[in-house]
Amino acid sequence: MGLLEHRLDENVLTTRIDWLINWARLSSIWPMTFGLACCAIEMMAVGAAHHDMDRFGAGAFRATPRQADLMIVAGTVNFKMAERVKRLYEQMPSPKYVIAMGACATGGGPYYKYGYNVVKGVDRVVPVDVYVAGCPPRPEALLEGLMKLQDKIRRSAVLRKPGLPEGALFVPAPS
Amino acid sequence: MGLLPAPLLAATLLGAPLLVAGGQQGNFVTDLVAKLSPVEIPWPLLVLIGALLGSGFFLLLVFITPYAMLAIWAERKVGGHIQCRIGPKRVGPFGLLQSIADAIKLLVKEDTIPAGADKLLFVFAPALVLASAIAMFAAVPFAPDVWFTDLNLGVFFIVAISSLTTIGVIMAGWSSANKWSLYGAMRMAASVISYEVPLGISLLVPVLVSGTFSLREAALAQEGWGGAAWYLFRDPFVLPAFLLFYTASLAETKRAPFDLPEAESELVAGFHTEYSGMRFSFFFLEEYAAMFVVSAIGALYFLGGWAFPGLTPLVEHLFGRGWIFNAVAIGVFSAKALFLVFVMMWLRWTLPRIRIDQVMTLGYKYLTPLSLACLLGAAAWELYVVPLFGGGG
Amino acid sequence: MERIAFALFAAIAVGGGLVALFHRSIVHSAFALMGTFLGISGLFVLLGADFLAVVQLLIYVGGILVLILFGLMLTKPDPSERKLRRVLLVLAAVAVPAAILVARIASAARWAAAEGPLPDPKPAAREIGFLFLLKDAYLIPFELAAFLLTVALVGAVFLARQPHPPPPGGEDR
Amino acid sequence: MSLGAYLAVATALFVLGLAMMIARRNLLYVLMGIELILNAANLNFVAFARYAAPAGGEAALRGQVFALIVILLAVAEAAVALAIVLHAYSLFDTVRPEEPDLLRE
Repeated sequence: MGLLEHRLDENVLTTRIDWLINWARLSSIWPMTFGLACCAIEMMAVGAAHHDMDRFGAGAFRATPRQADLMIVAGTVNFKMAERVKRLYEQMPSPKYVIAMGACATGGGPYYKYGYNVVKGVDRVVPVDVYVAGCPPRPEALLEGLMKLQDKIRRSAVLRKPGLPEGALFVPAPS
Repeated sequence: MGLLPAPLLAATLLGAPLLVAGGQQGNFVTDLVAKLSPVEIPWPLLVLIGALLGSGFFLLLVFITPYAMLAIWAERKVGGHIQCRIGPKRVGPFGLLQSIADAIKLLVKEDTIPAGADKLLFVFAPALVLASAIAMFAAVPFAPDVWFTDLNLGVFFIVAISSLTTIGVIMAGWSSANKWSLYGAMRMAASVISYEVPLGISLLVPVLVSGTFSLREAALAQEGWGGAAWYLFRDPFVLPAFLLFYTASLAETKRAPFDLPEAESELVAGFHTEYSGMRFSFFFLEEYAAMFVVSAIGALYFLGGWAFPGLTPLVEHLFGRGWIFNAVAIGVFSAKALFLVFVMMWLRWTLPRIRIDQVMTLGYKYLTPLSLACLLGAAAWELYVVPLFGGGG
Repeated sequence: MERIAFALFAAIAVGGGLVALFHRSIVHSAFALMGTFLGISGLFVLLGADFLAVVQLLIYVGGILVLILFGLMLTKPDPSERKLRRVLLVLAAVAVPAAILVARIASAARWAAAEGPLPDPKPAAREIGFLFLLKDAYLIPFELAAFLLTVALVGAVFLARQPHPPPPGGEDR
Repeated sequence: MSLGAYLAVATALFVLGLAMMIARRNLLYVLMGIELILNAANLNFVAFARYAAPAGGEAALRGQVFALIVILLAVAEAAVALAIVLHAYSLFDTVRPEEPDLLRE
């Protein structure tokens, strides 16, 4: 999409094409097989029978970053691991999305104060689209994070000139 | 442009058989070109046009892509239900539009070529793989009068063309400049070389029985009121030959439990690790096209082709062998082939992947001798037992 | 039309051979050889040898080329071995005499070759099968070929499976 | 097409194969050159058979039968040659054809 991206004014044609492309993207978010810590267990639960992420077309876990659209950073990011996370993110072809799952990935979590080895939030390494709170989050929370991501994709501009930049979205922890 | 070489290559591959087999009767594509053209085109030119321009695109657009999309949706749905899930359901009714969404997404996704990759081969490999899939598809007859090219060497041609896929896979694995890709490619080469032997030998059993390589003629020979004319029931050696063929074809099409070339727990994604977007979808397309082609061979050569006990003879009796019969034949044949495809999916979601040495052991120590025994047995049966019943080839 | 097809296949075959001869990387050479095999397969089709064309595809592309690629992956190639000068010299040294020889033969010999458009060829697979199995035709070469293949298979397995002995004449090398 | 055209293609392939065998310093190139030469010979066989007996029949198939047997020989040759190349590589750690020269000493 390189040549046309963000070059065209808004009219019926571009909005419809944008709608189609966005629909395709949000309907088939292939996540990367990638788990760091205890949150990964909950992520697996989202893929498994009870919650079934595949209902939204997001169940095709790809082992290689080249074919993935979504990186779910599920767990504590060590400094040692951060390099790898960044490399994997850079290996993904755009458009690519990141969900920071759980307290550790969002902001260091319980390791915030004394965890000398923990990155205080994966957004210091890669740009994050959706933060999901919880320690670890319930599978439902990750599902809502996925839907928030779908909302975000739905509103993004592909051929149109982009509007205001959108901030990251946030799934609050259940009170 | 990764898309450009595919049709060119497919045209070359397809051109050769069509030039010969088109014969004076022409085929699907040439007929279409002749009908659409305002001026009369001389026949040889027509065949060339049909071969060079039409077939590749036509097959790709009208047959392979929709079929592969449906099969991918079915794969996810079948997998879901086997795992007590639901599978895609939000994208369109029953998630039917899932594959379309996937395809559009892959089309507009960034197309990466790794810095260390061999650019030329990296771009050429998926095209080669896709072209061989198209060429394989071209030799499959769908009904007595619906086919692209009725080769008198049909099944032999398909087996030969499927070896081009291997070359494409090795090319992909080598040019990616990635060890896992190379490992996957070499595993693919090893397993294909070893499984081509039992595949070919077990296919020789129905060839021996029918006396022809042509898939269409073999299917025509199996028509009849009951299912008794099916080669599967002809003698006690065809059923094991069918099972051997099916097992070997699983390895040929890189399906579980033989999907070592893309084992994600060991090799990231095998030979297509570095492929993204459209090029990756070419490999996907090829896999599903190959699944359909081997299932079609199984259906046509072992399971009676488009004959179904009671149904097709009835239709023939009522309406003759017109287009109604052909339509029913397409339906019956597709149902059989798609059932075999479904069994492939069923096996994939049920069986664990086996190790590469187990794959080799199975191929060389068990499948090859067994298929040889089947071939010998079938030959002996035709020679000594069939004359007892007064039959004859 | 046959002319176009011939030109296409001949170009693929000879072009593939040229690339295979001149390319710096041996893997590229092997893949270019695939073009040659495909082109020759097409030429066989034009010559009416459809069975042979498919056999060519199956054996050369699916068998021998994969074997060669296997060999390439298992050995360490020497990327600096291609000397363009040497290749060109050898090519000239081989091509010029060959061209002269062929031209002289072509001008001198009078063989009973048909000219002009030939009748359409007939499918050959069944006839070849009969030829191979009839006693007074090619049964003995056929059996010998089968025997040879068995021997070659056993020999190749034997060569490949031998545990590697220390290099003969060990220390003084 | 005339017979000459096929012969020209076959000659070109033969020359390329021979040059490849001589000029490139790798045992696998030698193997590839042999395959090219065999292919050129096959093309000649089939072309001559086709043009000598255009009407078909046993004479027209003789060339094809010859070519088939050549292909069979090529298979056997490739399998054994590859085994030898791999063995030589494991013994001498090189694929250059001129380096294994133990018999010379």
